[in-house]
Amino acid sequence: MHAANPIALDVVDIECLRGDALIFEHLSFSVSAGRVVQILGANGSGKTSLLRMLSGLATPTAGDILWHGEPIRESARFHEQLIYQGISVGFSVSLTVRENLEYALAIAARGAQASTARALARVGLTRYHGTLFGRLSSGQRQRVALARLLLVPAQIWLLDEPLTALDRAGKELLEEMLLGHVESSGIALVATHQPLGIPPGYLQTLDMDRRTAC
Amino acid sequence: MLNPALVAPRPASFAILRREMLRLYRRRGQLIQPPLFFVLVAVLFPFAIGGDEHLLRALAPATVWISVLLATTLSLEDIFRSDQEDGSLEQLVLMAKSLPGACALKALAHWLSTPAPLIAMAALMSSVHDLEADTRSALLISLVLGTPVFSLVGTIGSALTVGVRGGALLLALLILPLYIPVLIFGAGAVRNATLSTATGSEYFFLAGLSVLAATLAPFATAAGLRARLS
Amino acid sequence: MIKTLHKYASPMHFHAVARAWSAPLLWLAAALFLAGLVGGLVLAPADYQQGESFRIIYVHVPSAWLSMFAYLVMAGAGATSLIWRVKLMDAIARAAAPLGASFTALALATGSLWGKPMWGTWWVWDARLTSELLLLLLYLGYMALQSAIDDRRAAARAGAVLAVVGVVNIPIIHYSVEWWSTLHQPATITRLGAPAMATSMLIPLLLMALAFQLLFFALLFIRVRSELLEFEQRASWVREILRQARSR
Amino acid sequence: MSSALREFFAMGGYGAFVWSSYGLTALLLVGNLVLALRRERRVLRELSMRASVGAEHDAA
Repeated sequence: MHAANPIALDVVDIECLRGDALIFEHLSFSVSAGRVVQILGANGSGKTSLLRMLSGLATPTAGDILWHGEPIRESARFHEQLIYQGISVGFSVSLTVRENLEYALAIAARGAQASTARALARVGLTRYHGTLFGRLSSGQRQRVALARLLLVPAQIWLLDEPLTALDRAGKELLEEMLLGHVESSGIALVATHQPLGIPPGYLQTLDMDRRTAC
Repeated sequence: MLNPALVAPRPASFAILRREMLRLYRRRGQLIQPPLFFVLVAVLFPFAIGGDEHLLRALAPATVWISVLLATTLSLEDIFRSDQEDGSLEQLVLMAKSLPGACALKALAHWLSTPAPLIAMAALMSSVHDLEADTRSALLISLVLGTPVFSLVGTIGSALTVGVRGGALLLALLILPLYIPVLIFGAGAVRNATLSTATGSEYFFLAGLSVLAATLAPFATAAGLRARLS
Repeated sequence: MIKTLHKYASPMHFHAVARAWSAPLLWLAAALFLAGLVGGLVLAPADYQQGESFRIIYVHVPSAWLSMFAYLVMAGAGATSLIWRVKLMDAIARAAAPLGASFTALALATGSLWGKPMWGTWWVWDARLTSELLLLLLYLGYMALQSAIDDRRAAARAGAVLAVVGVVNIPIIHYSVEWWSTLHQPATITRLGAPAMATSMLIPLLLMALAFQLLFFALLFIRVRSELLEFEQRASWVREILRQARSR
Repeated sequence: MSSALREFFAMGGYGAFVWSSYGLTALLLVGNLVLALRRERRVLRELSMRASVGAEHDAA
């Protein structure tokens, strides 16, 4: 077990309501730097809601989420270190792959000068740089999302079902990227049912069902 | 009085505008729809009012302004709808350095995609109908000064109703009362021009409303987006 | 100061205050209504110009005032909830909207009833009435937005943005309608203005205004109570209230 | 006495307008009160039903 780094992300007793339906309550866990958290749970158990709360898009109806002790709502540092990838990966269908990636890089404006060509090469989509995003298969779309992870520097990755349409090579690529990310003391929270090939030392699991039951 | 938050770092704001223009270019076939809709609505009025040339000429300012207002209102829903569907709205809210700045650029892109072609069409139509020179110039000046409010306030409504079922009708209910001052001063300016009484005061009001909308609306749009996505 | 403010802003505490105060407020408002009605309908002399129809002023002016006051409450509560995320304010804003809408409708109806003898028609594009009509549209827009969004908290936040945008626009709408109505309104139509008031006419107006205001707060308290129960339905204090309600 | 009363209701010929204004006001204010109180009762009933269902669910 690696030396326990200081707690980076601390989720304290949060509750999630959708309308009047309780999704989960009294959910607490903490993540130290250099960890991948695999979020398991049945459909509707709140995996996506949890990730949206961690991203700051949604606010928990109770409890708090702290980044290095500071509530994420007030922490600009947290948001500058974050990438959130929802189930719909967030690229415009009427723009080409390269235009989408250049746009994502530009609006984040995190000073990275990485080249989209190299990122596309790494995810094996070089030939598709000029293709409209709308014409890609869902597997290729998730690969473009992986290219964004390579391009936009971020210490925190929030990935919602990033593997669903990826083939075996794609899955291995993501696992390789995740390993590289946590080895440079990054944090990743990944909602997926598929087993992640991450060495146990770096892997932490959070089962949404077991938590709400107790 | 340049609002710092609005001047997002140059590359980001340029990238947002570039993206909107690219998307506009990619569906340039649809660019003709607002002007066509405008002509269609404008053509309806004579059928309703009757062929009396004098009456139609007197009502020309109202016809043009109401047609522009309706055509703009109908196009507002598209500002955020496709972004919300493909998830890029979430990326914009999370990643944009200055969300109000991005919303201001979204409103600018909408103005270029709908009101601008409408003003061109209005100019064309008013020359076809050979309105007097000063009426035509009053019409174009008032449209240019007033329609930014349509886009800016419309973007707030579009943000508040993104992803809502029956959003277009709700959007119209939310923003039409806010469009009425522009309609009053816009059509008023043209009407005064036809009666050749002193215009000018209306232009100042229209310009004032546009400047107020330009500085405040983006912040309301940003808050609206965060509220809708929460 | 913030600490005490926070204590009062807690939903549980406000619910208790609202429950305690609504009945006395209602009784006080009823008493003031009685005094105002006697003063306004019986004691006050008829207006030399408008005759007895001026007595409609005693319901029109207070409801017109409350139609504006309720929107200010909505926008103030909305802005507070947007800036400091105070849950109570969401409940107050949502509770104030239907009240504001009904007072606006009342102001419109009594205004048109008051104007009918003078104008000969039920509706004239008088600046004040037109502004009230647009204010009613703002309320209806707010309430439509609330019902279109399922999640109560997200609806309240979106409504807060709309209320703040609305309150910025109200003076603009009012001024442009004034400018517009002076253009086309022939001088003959006397504007809907309150006539010069003798004190015996003025006192009932103040009594009625106070009665309306207290009634507004009482109604607001009652509505806020049910909003708070819905917002905080999982909280222990709500379960306690439900338990008491069930045992009664 | 009755002529004074009749005169009072006539309101100098404006009786229709004055009394309909006041009637409308009374209707609206009392209506608001009744609706508000009835809504509170409905909310209490709904929530306690939902809470008791919740209670059985937790107990089961």
